[in-house]
Amino acid sequence: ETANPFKCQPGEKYVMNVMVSGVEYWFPVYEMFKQAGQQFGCETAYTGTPEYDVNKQIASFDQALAQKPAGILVHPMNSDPFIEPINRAIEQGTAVVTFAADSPNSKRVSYITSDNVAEGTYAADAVAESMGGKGEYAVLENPGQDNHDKRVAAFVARMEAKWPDMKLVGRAASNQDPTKAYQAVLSLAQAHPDLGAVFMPEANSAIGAAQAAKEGGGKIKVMLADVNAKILDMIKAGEIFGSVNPNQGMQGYMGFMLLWLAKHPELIDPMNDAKRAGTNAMKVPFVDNGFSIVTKDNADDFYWDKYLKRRGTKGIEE
Amino acid sequence: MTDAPVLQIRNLSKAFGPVKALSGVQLELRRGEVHALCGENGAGKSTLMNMIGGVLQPDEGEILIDGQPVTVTSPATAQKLGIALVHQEIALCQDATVAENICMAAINARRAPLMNYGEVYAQAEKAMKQLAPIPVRTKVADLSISSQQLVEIAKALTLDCKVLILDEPTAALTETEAQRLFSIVRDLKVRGISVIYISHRMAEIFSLCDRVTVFRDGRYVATEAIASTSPDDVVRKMVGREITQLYPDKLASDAASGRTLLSVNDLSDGSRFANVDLDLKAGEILGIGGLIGAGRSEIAQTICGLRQASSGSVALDGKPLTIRSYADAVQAGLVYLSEDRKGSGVFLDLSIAANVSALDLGKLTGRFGLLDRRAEADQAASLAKRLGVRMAGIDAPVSTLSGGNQQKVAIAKQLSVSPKVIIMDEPTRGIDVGAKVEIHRLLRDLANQGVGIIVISSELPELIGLCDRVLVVREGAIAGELGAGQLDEEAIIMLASGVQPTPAHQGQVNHV
Amino acid sequence: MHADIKATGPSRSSFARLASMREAGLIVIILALCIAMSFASPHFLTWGNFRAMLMSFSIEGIVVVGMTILLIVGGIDLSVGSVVCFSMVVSGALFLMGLDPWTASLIGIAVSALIGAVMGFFVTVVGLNHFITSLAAMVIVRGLCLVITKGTPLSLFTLPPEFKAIGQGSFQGIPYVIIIFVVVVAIFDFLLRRATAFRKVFYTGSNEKAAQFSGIKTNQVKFWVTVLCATLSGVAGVIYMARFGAATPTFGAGMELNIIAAAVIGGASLKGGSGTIFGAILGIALLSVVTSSLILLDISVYWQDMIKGCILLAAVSADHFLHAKKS
Amino acid sequence: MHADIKATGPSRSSFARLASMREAGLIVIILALCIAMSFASPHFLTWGNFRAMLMSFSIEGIVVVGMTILLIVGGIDLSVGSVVCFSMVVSGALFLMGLDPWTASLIGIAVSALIGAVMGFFVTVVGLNHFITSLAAMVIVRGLCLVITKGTPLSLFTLPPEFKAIGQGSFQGIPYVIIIFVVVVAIFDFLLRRATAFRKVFYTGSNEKAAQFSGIKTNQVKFWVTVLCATLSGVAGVIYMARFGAATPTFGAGMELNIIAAAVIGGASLKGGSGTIFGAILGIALLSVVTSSLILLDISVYWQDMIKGCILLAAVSADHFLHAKKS
Ligand SMILES: Nc1ncnc2c1ncn2[C@@H]1O[C@H](COP(=O)(O)OP(=O)(O)OP(=O)(O)O)[C@@H](O)[C@H]1O
Ligand SMILES: Nc1ncnc2c1ncn2[C@@H]1O[C@H](COP(=O)(O)OP(=O)(O)OP(=O)(O)O)[C@@H](O)[C@H]1O
Ligand SMILES: [Mg+2]
Ligand SMILES: [Mg+2]
Repeated sequence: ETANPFKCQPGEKYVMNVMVSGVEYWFPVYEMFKQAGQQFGCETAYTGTPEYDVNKQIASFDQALAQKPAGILVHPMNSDPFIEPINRAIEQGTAVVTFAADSPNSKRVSYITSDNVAEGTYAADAVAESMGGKGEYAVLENPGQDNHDKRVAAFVARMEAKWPDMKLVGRAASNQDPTKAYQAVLSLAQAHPDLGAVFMPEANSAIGAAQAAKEGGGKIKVMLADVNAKILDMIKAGEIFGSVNPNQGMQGYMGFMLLWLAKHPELIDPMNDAKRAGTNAMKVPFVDNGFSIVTKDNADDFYWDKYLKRRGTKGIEE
Repeated sequence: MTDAPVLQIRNLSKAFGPVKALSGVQLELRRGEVHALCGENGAGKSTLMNMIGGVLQPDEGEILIDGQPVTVTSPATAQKLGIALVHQEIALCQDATVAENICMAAINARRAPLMNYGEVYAQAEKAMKQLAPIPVRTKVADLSISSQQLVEIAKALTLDCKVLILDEPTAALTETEAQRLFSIVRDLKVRGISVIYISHRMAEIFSLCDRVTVFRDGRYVATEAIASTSPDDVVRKMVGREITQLYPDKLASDAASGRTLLSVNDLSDGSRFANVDLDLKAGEILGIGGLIGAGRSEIAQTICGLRQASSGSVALDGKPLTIRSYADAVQAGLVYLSEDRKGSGVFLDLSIAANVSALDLGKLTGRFGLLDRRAEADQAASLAKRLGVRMAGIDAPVSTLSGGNQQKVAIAKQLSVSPKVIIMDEPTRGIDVGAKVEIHRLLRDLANQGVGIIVISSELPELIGLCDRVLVVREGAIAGELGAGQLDEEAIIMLASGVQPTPAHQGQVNHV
Repeated sequence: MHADIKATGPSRSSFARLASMREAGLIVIILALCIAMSFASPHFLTWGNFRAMLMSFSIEGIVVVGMTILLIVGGIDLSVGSVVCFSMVVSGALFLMGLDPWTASLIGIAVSALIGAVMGFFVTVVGLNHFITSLAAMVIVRGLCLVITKGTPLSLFTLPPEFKAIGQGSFQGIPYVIIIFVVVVAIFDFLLRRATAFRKVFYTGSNEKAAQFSGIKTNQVKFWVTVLCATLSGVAGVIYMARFGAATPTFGAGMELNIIAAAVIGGASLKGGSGTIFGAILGIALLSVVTSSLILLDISVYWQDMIKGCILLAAVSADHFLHAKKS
Repeated sequence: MHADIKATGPSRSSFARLASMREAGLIVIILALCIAMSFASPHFLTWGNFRAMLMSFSIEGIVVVGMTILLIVGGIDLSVGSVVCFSMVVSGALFLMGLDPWTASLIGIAVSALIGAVMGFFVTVVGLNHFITSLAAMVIVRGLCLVITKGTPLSLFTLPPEFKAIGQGSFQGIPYVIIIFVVVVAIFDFLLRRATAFRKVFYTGSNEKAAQFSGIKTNQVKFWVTVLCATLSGVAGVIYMARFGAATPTFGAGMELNIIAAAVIGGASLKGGSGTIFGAILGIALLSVVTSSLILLDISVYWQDMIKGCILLAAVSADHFLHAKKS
């Protein structure tokens, strides 16, 4: 046993907790979370609530907590509501790391995410460059969802700062609904015949937006964040311009590592006051897991089912 | 009439939970006869009819049609067997036209995929015309309760039936319409159609029917030929005791000069009636008569603030009454009993106790605004006892009561408060002879204590027997007043219909 | 007063008939909005914009038809959004398994009808109410969508173009979607006013007991209307699939409120017995015009909801007054 | 038959009374679920798990109280989720502007009541129905939340601990939230059964016309019940704020369906006139136990919704049968 300290005790369990747990965004995260767990000989579990409801997510978090797991990798739907539950978890000895969304005022050990600002910024550059730095664009929003708002804000800010000839002509709320996105893009295209691009911070809207753009003659470039099979097909067919996709797998893998270390701080001894003060030596406040740019050329590598088949696992069901 | 009876009921029983509504009753209906069914409220008449009509299923016993045992599983089956039923409670589709309601069964049976509205209107028109000139293209919701009752009857007349069941069809009708109905019934009889006729009005039974069957407390008592019995005899069989005095004594003539309690001056509502003047003295029972649609209900409702007046004034006890809503009227001591029992009289889903206390909760409210449930129960129990409500208990929802008993609950609600003036619109609609006597006595007692009472009634004997004075309304105006000495059926009918009085009556009528 | 129930004599001019209709108020309000908009934005009064608005609500409009009939019978269906999605997902999955898209779609519609039948069973035989039955169905069917798709959208990129044409193609410049929508609305509006079978829907919703007394098998009526609503949802799902070329397991979530709102704005009552298809379609048109207008006017997203709600409230109040005036 | 209006004679034992209650069926079903769960998972019968379940529905439970009373009067309120959020957002924003949190909360509750009053106005004076009025309010109030917060959550990290204690603290191990919930439920359950003022709610909902003919100002009753429901939503919002230390503009979206479902499961009718607070609370407890159980049993997310819906349907059907048996 002493030969390899990177091994779990029997029954040592690490849990991932999310809201809207049925959607595929989380699956690649858990896939790598699980792989890391297996490599450490730990149990892992995928938990959460199928609803988009912070109250229910907290209930599922609390329930997971009641089973005294070693650590929880959580995507807090809203930051502050999770302060109290996370702190309670830390108090009872369960390590907590947040991913993709943070609860900065809580005592969570680390936060791992792709950089939403960088994503928005990159997307803006890509769109503007392809349009020669000149033209009209619009954004679809999902007001109130923090990481989405950040991407949109960064997109718009970058355009204003670096591409003065790109003109923002419309903002509409599509709220992750493809039919609303469809109507919004059709209406925007009517009001602004020269509309050249539209950006949205998530994939659901893009299906409707892309269809509307296509019906409008295909001169509107659709840019988004996140991917799914449909989006990838459309990217390959040239109906969608591109997508920025956070490196979810690394969120899961690194998330696990951060959790594991937080649970086993005795393994490290950094040059600081932790040892003497008796505090947790494992402190990495922020990790950037990076993001990918998905285009025609690499789209094939982002299909979830192909990925699963390649790996021969059962995804979240193990 | 040697062949098997058209309809025969044998040893039939039905219970609703612990309540035995019928135990082992029988009934025999011959071809072409009009057969009356009598019994107190809650005796089980409607329950039996509902079983014949396929609305309810019997627990025990047999129903035979033309000598063949049948099970009537649904109203549709009943129709196929040639049974048509006019329900005691009005059951019409309020959002549909009169015509569609009348022809609903035909529409249901219709094979053609599309409606033929022309035909529907023509047929409905034909059926309706026999009874009253109600336009068949109006929506049922826009009709008064009595008109709806007529539609209900017309609906049954369109059915091609051999047994027609009429469950208290005249309860909301005036003499004129009732007479028209009777002539239709006599017609049907001639054509060999058998009729079961349920009514609490002895006079009707004795002028229309051939035989009468009496039920008491859910049991069969007797069947007699009308020719060989008398109203008193039937009542005795129904009630189980003698009823000696049908109506209470009237106001002694010297007391009639009491102070004026309610005075209505030049009241109009801008549409249904105009320039109504009316005075009610303390201790007096004032009757209001008139034909269906004359506007009696509207006048009463406007006095109470249930409808908007366009001009005129109302004074209660000498003080002008400013009513913005009916609640103000209740506050001032003026209450109104609706003629539409189901629509606005009772809360069907709520308990009897809760119904009785609805009008004046303040009386039952103790400290901290809490309801004194013991007082509520006591009040309901004592009034129910007094009015002879047949029920499982005061906790039972009103919907489980028979029609007449529901009406008693509605009346109990009015009597539970101590108002200065009570206006009752068709108060004894559907109430049996015994209970009616009791209610009339209660009203007279109240009057003797100084309460002013207005009774709107379509039943002429009631107006004549109970009231000290009768106003007759015709087409939204008061056509005349009849004093105690002038009250008789002919006089009222003539004022109501506007037919010139014959010289014999001329002297008795004071035109207003 | 319902235009459909009220017989209109031949003597009345068609203009008078129009003015007396329950829907006249709504038409006036929508026209007023459109006129205001055409001053505010030069792009409003263009065929392109109208086409866009029509496209945006025409598939939902098919569901509105079913919902209105269900509301008339006194029911309600909260599961429409889930059933739309289910139809998409089932058809899509079958197509991906190798079935031809037409058969797959028919099966998708059939299973939607089946869900309607199951709901109808719980309502008529078990005796639950429509609200709670369809709420449970909403959750169950959404769950089924997740189970089938494993949470990921099915990409139906390989759908043959002649199938996609249903959702994306057009005939002489008029999109098929709009043609289908108009045909469905016209047929059901006509049937609801004129067909014997559909009159029973009104009677049952207006007074179930009275309908039973006339021999109408009200449980049958309620059953079939429940099936019809689910079937039309299934049809809408298939058309959505043809339009978007995808089947997303979260599609249609929350759609039910919009649909019920449209029917209620158009005069349907939650208590049953009243409502018209035409009115309900005007209802969804109103909602759609308001949404489009806000986008055209480039109102801030933060204010859009508030303004939309206020216009909705104002329109409904105005309609109420116009309607009350007449009767 | 309503247990609340029914007078129960002193002769009956309290056990018989319990068994005859409308709610007996639900209690049996919930107990059965709990017993099954305690065998299936060792974690179920722990105080930690119960605390989590109770906490998850106790604040919503306060809204359920208001909704139930509103359903009894024949109304409905789709805006509860928005109003809960509005109360949070207003109180939070005022606190951030420097007001003390108690005053800020009172103002938050007051503006919620005001929204109720506006809805009440549209229902009683203008004459719209509750459904469409509250639907518009839902959209408008959500919009107001977005406008006030500019779409970003307000971080109320600086709320003083004595205020946060409302949502996070506990007394002798029992969270205040649960205590408040129990007190509110007990008070309103008692009032609804015993207070004269609330009796009028039943009269109005059972037969509005008969209530008017009994001298009850039904419009007043409807107005105040609408205000009450919004006020309780406001109270819930403030407690949520204390619990979460944040005010998120999207909070409570979709909450209305869950709340209405709870009341309907507990015996309230959408047609008005019936319902009990106790039943509605059992309804929300049932929903919560089911959700929690699925999570505890580690059921695959794909299947959770489906199983949840099926249990819901089964429970409601079982309740229906148990109830029908008795009457
Ligand atoms: N649904 C029901 N549930 C319980 N009891 C009922 C129900 N329907 C009728 N009853 C009871 O059955 C008895 C018979 O009622 P029924 O309606 O047949 O009386 P009826 O003779 O028609 O009286 P009325 O002259 O008042 O119409 C009554 O005691 C009534 O309370
Ligand atoms: N809600 C309504 N809308 C339109 N017309 C109505 C309405 N209610 C009643 N009427 C009509 O008003 C007329 C008067 O009805 P009302 O009930 O006042 O008459 P009445 O003299 O009290 O007679 P009865 O009570 O015997 O029917 C009737 O012809 C009826 O058709
Ligand atoms: Mg009867
Ligand atoms: Mg009258």
